[in-house]
Amino acid sequence: MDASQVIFILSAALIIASAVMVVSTRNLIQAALWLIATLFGVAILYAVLDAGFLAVVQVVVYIGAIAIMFIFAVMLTSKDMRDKGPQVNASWPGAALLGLLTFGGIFVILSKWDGLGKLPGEIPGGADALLAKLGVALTSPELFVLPFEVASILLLAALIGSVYVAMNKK
Amino acid sequence: MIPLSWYLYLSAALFSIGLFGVLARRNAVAILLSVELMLNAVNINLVAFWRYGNTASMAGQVFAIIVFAVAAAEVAVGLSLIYSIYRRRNTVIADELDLMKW
Amino acid sequence: MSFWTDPIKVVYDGLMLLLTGWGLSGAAANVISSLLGILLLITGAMVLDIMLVWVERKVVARFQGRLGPNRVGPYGLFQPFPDIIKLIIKEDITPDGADKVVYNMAPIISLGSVIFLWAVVPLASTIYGVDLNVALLYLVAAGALGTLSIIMAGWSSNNKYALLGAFRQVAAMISFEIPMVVALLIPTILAGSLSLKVITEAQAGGRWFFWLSPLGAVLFLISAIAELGRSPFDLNEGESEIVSGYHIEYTGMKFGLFYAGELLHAFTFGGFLSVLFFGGWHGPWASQYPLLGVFYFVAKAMFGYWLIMWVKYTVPRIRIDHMLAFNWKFLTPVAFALLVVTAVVHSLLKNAGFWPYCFGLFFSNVLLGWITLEILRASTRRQRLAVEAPQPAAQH
Amino acid sequence: MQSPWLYIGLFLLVGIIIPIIPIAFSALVAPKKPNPIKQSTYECGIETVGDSWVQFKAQYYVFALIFLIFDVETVFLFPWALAINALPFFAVAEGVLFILILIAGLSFAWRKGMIEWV
Repeated sequence: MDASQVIFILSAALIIASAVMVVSTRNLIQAALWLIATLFGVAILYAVLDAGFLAVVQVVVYIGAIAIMFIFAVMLTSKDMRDKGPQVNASWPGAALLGLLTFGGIFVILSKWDGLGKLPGEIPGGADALLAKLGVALTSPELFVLPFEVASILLLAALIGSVYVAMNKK
Repeated sequence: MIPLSWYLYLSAALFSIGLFGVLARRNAVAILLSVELMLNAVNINLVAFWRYGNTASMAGQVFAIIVFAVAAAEVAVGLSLIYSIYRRRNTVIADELDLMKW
Repeated sequence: MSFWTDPIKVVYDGLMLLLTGWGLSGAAANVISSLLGILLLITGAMVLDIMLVWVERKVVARFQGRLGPNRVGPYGLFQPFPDIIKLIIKEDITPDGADKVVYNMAPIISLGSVIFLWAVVPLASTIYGVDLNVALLYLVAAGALGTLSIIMAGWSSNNKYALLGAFRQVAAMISFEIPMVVALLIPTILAGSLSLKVITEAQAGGRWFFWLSPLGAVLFLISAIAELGRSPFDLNEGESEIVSGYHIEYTGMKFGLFYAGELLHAFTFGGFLSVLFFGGWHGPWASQYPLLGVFYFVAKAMFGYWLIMWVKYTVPRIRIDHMLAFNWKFLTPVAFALLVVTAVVHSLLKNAGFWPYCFGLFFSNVLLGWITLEILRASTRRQRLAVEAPQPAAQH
Repeated sequence: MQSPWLYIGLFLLVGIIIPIIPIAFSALVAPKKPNPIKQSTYECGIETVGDSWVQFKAQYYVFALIFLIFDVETVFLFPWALAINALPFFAVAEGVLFILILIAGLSFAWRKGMIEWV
């Protein structure tokens, strides 16, 4: 067991434990804070996977923007933060069963696959050169310039739509 | 050295927890929180397959960034819809939003 | 390779030799010597932070025609230590109904988010924590943690004023984060890197990015002041309106951590201003003698910090609607326009030689600034005419 | 250090532990004499009315919404700005187009009066 495995196990424990808290905590602000713990654990995994750019973007976008949005939305939509009613609906045992079945199904399918023990290869040119390659890939016409511009349109549509829906006084 | 399977099992577990949250929580904001868990599980898979596959191509990372954009758009529109519903119906409990159920 | 040209390397090699001599494995020795270096760096930052209390009090006193601390030690230099002792032995009060865990975590994350920044600050050519290739985004990420700590403090205090202060502050911080990130993109374009080390090295020989993009430096300074929550953007404090903002319920050392975090944050942003736009550690003989580079860096960071203090103690607080309008209707469009101009001019002139490149960028900045001022003047004139115009409905 | 991220991880760990030390030390030496008045919520000496976790203005939410979209878009711009020296002018123009689409969103929100503080 080497250092990267220890880091993986610690962050996986953080991710799973806080994800369970996200779906089970009664107080929604606390659930959002637990979500931040999960997201931070995922950011650590990205760093372990040599995707440093994604690790910081995970913190900037998810923790800095999306989690803040969730906290704002919770404060905006509940008159009483300490909700007394049950937090899960009547069919929660079915949902739990479905979740377990999904996990079991993926587990069974994966265990039949022979690529599981694969180990990471060397990155050509080193991990530091990846960032410039990402920039070139995002804007070169043979690669991903269309997703790049479409993402811009998508976000524009999301901005217009969400602001309109949120501000509509009627 | 971490084998690929660890990431895949972790992501499957995270996805299942998120699925449970989406199906079981009553509060609409909590459902969106669980959707975020599922999107993160997908992203772990994308980045892991990129790292363990062909690192010369940046496709995995670009896909992950697109997923970030989609998640942001989803949160923006979803939370705005929830807020809009809250202003009209004064509730965010998904079970009580049964206007379409006659 | 002597101590004066590369002190970190010499000390690191010596430590590695010593630790492996004790029978430790290479990796363990590496981790231990890195830990020692980190401890040294953070301790240095904290000692600096303690002295900043004195600097801040002395400077504000001079701005207001007072003497400031002058009793404890020469020039009142030891004044921060009684302050700290007082904060430590003060009773710690947790209000009823507070969410205890979140309430206690908030000040720790608040100061931590500032300390994290020091991992990537290049103090000199060979003296820095780590050369991260995404250092600028790391800076934004640490700022995101700071925003989070404010919202945690405001929410967990179970106090209306605290919540209101937190929301005001968070609204300001997230709004001004956009022009700040865009201002960070300008050194990125000019240096072709996100690493602070490379950005500093690209400014060798007096080719400071301030000369290439003066408007970018001004935008960064303004949005940094707002990000710090300092006057004129200190709406979170608003003593006369919401008492003290998000840290109203905090006492003793927990309040002290927020205060220390604010001071160190201001100084660190002065440091980033110097690294991004004023050449960082560059100065005469700095590349031969890195310790001299540290001196230049601290001097330039102090200058940036002094600019922030100057603004703070001169300009009164502005209203929240004015502040947000200032950001979204002025700063953000100007920042994006500057980004477009910089990107286009840079890619057109990058092969045109040194002087055309520099003059092109400088004058495009000046031109953009002038156009902005003209648009502002025209719109203000229109508003003034609308107010001054005789109103027929008011007659009789 | 082989990986800068290992260093960053250690730094984050130490950076979180250092602020805990003064709080822990203060908890050891500071007096503890709680009473109900002292622990009541501070609102300038006036009795607290109602719940502290009140509903707040929707305008804060709208600004957070606009910020969220812009934050994600600026993240897209970082790889582009970094690689700008390696890009042909056509690719630079694509980044400019991206920014113009962003500005279109801002001007829409402005035109509709959504960034006014009401």
